[in-house]
Amino acid sequence: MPDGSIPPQDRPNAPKLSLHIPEPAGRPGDAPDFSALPLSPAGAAPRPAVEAAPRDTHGLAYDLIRVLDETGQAVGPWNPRLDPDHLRRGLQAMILTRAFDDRMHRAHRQGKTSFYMKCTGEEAIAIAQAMVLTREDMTFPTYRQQGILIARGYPLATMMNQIYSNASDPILGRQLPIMYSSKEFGFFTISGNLGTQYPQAVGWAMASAYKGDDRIAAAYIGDGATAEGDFHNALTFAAVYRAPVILNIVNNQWAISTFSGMAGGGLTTFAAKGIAYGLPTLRVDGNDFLAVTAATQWAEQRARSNLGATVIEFVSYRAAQHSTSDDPSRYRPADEFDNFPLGDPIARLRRHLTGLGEWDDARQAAAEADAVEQVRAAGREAEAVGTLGQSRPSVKTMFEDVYAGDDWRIREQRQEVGV
Amino acid sequence: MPDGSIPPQDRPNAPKLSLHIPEPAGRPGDAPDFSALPLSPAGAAPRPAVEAAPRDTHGLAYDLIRVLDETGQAVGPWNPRLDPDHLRRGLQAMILTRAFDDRMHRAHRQGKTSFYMKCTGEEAIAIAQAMVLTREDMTFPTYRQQGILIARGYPLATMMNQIYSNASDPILGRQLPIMYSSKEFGFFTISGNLGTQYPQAVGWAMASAYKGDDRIAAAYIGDGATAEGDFHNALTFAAVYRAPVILNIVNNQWAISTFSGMAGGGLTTFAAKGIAYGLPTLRVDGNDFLAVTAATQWAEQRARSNLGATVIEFVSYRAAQHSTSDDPSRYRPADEFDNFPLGDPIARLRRHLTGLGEWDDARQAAAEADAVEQVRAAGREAEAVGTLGQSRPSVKTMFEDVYAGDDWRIREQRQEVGV
Amino acid sequence: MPSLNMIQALNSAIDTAMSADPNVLSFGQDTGYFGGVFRVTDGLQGKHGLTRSFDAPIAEAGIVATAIGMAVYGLRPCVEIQFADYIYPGYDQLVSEAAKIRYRSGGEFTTPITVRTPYGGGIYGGQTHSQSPESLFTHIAGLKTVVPSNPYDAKGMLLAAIADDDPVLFFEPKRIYNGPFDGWHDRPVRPWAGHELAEVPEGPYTVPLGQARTMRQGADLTVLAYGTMVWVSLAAAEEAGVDAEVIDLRSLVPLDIDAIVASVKKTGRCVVVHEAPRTSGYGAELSALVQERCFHHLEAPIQRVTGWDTPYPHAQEWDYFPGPKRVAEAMRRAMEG
Amino acid sequence: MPSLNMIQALNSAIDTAMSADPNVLSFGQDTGYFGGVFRVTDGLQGKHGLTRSFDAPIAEAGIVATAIGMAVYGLRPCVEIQFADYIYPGYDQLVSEAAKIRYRSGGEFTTPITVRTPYGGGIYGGQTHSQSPESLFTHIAGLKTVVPSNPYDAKGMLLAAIADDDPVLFFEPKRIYNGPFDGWHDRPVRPWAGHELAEVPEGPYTVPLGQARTMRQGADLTVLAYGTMVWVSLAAAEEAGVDAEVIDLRSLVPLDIDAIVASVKKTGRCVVVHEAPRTSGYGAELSALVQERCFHHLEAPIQRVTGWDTPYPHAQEWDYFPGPKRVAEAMRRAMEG
Ligand SMILES: Cc1ncc(C[n+]2csc(CCOP(=O)(O)OP(=O)(O)O)c2C)c(N)n1
Ligand SMILES: Cc1ncc(C[n+]2csc(CCOP(=O)(O)OP(=O)(O)O)c2C)c(N)n1
Ligand SMILES: [Mg+2]
Ligand SMILES: [Mg+2]
Repeated sequence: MPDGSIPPQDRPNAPKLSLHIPEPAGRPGDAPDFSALPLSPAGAAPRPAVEAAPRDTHGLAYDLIRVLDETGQAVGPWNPRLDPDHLRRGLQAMILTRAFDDRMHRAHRQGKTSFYMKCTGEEAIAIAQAMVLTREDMTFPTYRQQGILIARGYPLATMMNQIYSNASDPILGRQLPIMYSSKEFGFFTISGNLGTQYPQAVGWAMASAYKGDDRIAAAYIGDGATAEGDFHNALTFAAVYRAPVILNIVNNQWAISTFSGMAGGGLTTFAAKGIAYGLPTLRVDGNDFLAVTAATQWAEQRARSNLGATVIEFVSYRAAQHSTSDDPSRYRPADEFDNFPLGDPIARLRRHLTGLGEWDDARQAAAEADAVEQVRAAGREAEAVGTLGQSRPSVKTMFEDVYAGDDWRIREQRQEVGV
Repeated sequence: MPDGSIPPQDRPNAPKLSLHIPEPAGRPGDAPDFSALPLSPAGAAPRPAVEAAPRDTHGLAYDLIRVLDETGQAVGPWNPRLDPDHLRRGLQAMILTRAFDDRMHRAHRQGKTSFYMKCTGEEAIAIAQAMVLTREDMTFPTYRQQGILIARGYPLATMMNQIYSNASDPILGRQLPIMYSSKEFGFFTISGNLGTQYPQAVGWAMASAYKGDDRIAAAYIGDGATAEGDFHNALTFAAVYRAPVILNIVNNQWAISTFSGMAGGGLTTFAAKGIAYGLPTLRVDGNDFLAVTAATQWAEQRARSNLGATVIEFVSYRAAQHSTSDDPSRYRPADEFDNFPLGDPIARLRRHLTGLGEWDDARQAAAEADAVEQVRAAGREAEAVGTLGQSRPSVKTMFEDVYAGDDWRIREQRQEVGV
Repeated sequence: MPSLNMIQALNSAIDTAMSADPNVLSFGQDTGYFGGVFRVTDGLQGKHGLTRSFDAPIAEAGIVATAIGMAVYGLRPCVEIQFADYIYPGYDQLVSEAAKIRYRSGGEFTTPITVRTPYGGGIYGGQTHSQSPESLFTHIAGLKTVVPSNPYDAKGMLLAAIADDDPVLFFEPKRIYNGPFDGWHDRPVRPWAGHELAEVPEGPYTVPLGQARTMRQGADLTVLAYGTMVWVSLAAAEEAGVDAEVIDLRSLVPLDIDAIVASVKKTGRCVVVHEAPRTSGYGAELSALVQERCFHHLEAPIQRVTGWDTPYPHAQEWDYFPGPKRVAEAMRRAMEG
Repeated sequence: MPSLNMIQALNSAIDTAMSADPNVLSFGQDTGYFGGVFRVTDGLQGKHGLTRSFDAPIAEAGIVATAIGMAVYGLRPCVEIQFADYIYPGYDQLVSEAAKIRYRSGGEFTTPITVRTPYGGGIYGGQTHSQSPESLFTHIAGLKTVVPSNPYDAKGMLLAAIADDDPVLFFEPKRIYNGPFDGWHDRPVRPWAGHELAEVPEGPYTVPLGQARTMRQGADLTVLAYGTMVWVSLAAAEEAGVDAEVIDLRSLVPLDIDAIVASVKKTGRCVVVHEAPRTSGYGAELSALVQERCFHHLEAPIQRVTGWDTPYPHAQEWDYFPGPKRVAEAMRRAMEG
């Protein structure tokens, strides 16, 4: 059979290819530039019925659902009309989370722990979601959703015990600090491996549906980690089996030193990923407590009504360093957060509540002082048990929970250690 | 912090969830039903400029690019206006491929080989593409693109030697039948592992761009295998690094006994996957030689002009059993192929050429006879070397090519066998 | 008692588990309506319904991951990986997640999943339908790895695996699905019918994971084998005319170390047999354990008979597959050594 | 000659390879502008340009797969997996593809990739920043697996790996990036500066893969170690007061079997040390090989000192990490044996 193609020698003028490597808008020393980030004015994005066909939501993958406008007023069809109490509780949880982060970050510098990760600037996402979902719903968080535990009233001292790997650490010093786990609080054991929890959440939700339960799951993944195969698996299975799960993508613009464009963020939105699977998609201002709440309620209702999964991209910004091992001044403009067009979630909710006449500077100061005091009290409690190295679960526990039952290898090894 | 959610006891009327398991439109005994397959009339889909922004192509993920209409005429903006010679060569390659498949399928029944897989009904895809691309471009095929080798004039007897794992098998009896490999013919070694070749093709294309070459890559994947993480990896890397690669999805409706809905096909199109990555997307009638050619030319031009990757879904139908180990009468309606709305690619191209006055029944009969004769001659040649078990590469070769150089373990093991 | 082949025995195990426990479900590629490419799940969808036995997308990682999520919820999923050669995309979920969730959560979350997968050679499957990756799982603390060699054990061990509170890799030696193939590939193959180990009780019973079975008592040397190699080893003992004690390990992790040590201390010689490539195969672990625990009883070096350190070939299948000749040869070496 | 730590030596190796061969390129998560979380690729983007040292999406499978495609084209990609604990998503591409492409294509297509990855414990990294998965690669025919233990070897072996025509897994013992940590975690840590193995030539040179290095001559027993455990073993020899011959394997596959056999035949005793869990760790293979080849020379059972068969803990790091005390203990056992 003849080959119908034109050999290279017959197309000498073919252009030379070149490899494209995407780069962020700015590096250290440059001015922050968010002009490539698609935004919408508050109130502009339409709100489809919860029963809408997924395809009818796909425009929302390119819009940005926002409720709080520049002046702090709640506007548009996504306004969740929350009562001031709910808002205040949300604000307090955010303030407390930030105070906790600050304290533990300092604790790392003081040598009390080996590692810490803050969620500064991203507090609204975990906290608003936790306040929509019930504690019986299972969340499958990354390391940046400590706000879920805090919103659900998990003891701060227990979080610190985990961070200190001390004798009261509920997970017995087995994991890196901040890798919390609490079945009671609907908080799945955090994995150090990115993305793995995402399809697990889908399986959990499938199981809930299989059992005729009414509980749903919520999963979290960072912009960077959407590139993992597990992300794809999660969305495929969620769509095919119509799993009652909320698939959250927390786009905080950075993955350690790598900008979100390296995961494809510059080419389209992360919310648009959902389109590939025929899933409904929302793109939401993640620093707008009201917008996060409204989008979560929409997705939650879909899931609970057996309509299956929703993909939500929360647009936010990682204000702090990636972790205590990181130094962002080496790879991004110093003042990006100050210039981030979606601002700070705490400041924005505070302004909104203040505008409603439900908050003022004195209450803010009191809330901040109260948060610091709560954290301090928890710190005293945890440090009384001990910080890293001063106190730890018994060495014997290292050999437990590998299997449900006994294993002669582990028994012998334990005996070798003499514990 | 208080938990703001409604506990289950306070929502006793919450609906019970249930698990959804998708099912195909028909099972054995049912009438074939393709009503869920989105179709467009020939000529209806618009043809964006090759330079179009990816987003401007996304509507095409839901249309179906077709050129040949019901009467066999070429219509619409995607008409590639091929000269009759090209069309005749394409038709002959398709006829030859089908004859080859039939012969080798019989050879399996005769015990001459352990395994065989046909591409019946899907010939147009591989062959039309191979005739657009050059032999220097690298294809990364699945086991259903034997048409590429045949269109490029690879010796049929060599294919058979591989199928027979005989002493003349160019890959030394190391792989399952039909897992061809030919660097010279731009045909990457087929893997038994689904999907793995897809991101490899992207890497190859990145390398071509890195070197300032002008060669591009083309990769193939089945509808079922799009669910693998490797599919996601391929599209992410292709989009991010703007790799000059054509990412073909061959949607032949089935993955062994599993209908395409289990990979998400019922919820949206496979072409829509590309939208998630901001890649341009085309959905094409895979049984329309002209449409396949036109879409491939469009994607090829994009790739060669440094505009990056294109995702193309080819809608087709797997007319034969999955492989010689399979029996489709156990899981799908018997006469689906006869009722497939996009017909048979050979019949359709034949009708078109006949309509142009460039083909007739006599030429068809002659082409068929010629194909059978070519296959027979190749069969004689290959069988003279030997069929499976009668002839094989020396046992010594089993120990070669594990590494480039010598390895004492393998040397000792070879000596243990005494070869 | 009915005589079942291994496929029927496995089918009966899943059926029995599903009948007894509504939390047991089965899924995998082509395992639903069609009943699996090897027919192990045949009829289960019809009997137990669409949501309890269904097809899965072609994404091994997704299958394992969703099974983990289900297990965390409280179910006991039994999933199929179509061929063990295709388990690697799911490797991360098994190694990083299933194996570690109990540990890392302080025992709060657990993952009682069973991952069934046909493995091994002898079917002219070429390099992607013949692999034996079991040792790659034995290295992972938190996973159990088991391999039945006959219908009776297949059912009893699969029921034990599904009931087990830990993740279990259940490797099915596909070459002996239909009969106890002994590696003499040019001789007629016996079916299971009539074999005493094919007498499979209809109801529930378990074969505890971690107990080896002595297939043949012997005084000369100890053979450690599993899967198809059990039958090959028995044939080899005959071929070599050696009074071998052939131990079917059945479970690699947990391993029945006591049975092994007792036998080797008795015989003073040991041959380890598996299909997987030699380097870092499970035979290495067995050899290390035996020499650690029976050093002063050993009269000859422990012999390993294994697949070669090459990919699994197609044309040269019978030169790669460790057959009775090679095992017999090793027995003779062990007797001399 | 400048004194470099391992990070600088590795950086110099990649820089040297990129300078010499335009087909060499480097990519991985955070390896471009930032230069890698351990700074191994620091400065390479600035020096060699954006297309030769760049960041990758967080998809280990994609990184390995695209590297394979590039290698098939004719390049020599050197990629980084940020932590060895995260290599598993790329395991399928390494095992099913990189390892087998040469073989399955009859030698026509080849995959000369180098996969660098920091591994091992001792940095309070918890279970996902401390693992030692090397043995999982040694089982795979077609892959090479190497582990340097000092700056000189790091550079020479990385240059050899990049020049190698086969896929090479290059495990970097991150605990000794900055100094030859000997496991005495409560004593001050020495930096590499001034160490004779930190004298790293500026230009190109290679340390051939497959050659062990005897770090200490000795008559009493042979220690087989690699990575951080080389330094731990040297400290242990001192601690135990045993005249140990400490062999740094450097390369696990290909293995310098001759050096091992010669030493064990001389000493008659052997201790194998690694950080990975014991069961099916590479120590099993080493133990099996030694007893197969030195059976009649062995005066005591081969001892394995390894990580425990548990996940890697955080709080109990120093009870898990095989330190000089445990190695010394094993040496004493081997001497008594
Ligand atoms: C499988 C895997 N690969 C790599 C890493 C190393 N790593 C830890 S966090 C991180 C960046 C994650 O970025 P993103 O997903 O955007 O989440 P963010 O940290 O911004 O919340 C990387 C690469 C890992 N933990 N797991
Ligand atoms: C990783 C992997 N998983 C499973 C299989 C088994 N398998 C072989 S072909 C096939 C179906 C593939 O369907 P599709 O991708 O639609 O391609 P088609 O056969 O229809 O051309 C399956 C599941 C495999 N080869 N590789
Ligand atoms: Mg991020
Ligand atoms: Mg298909």
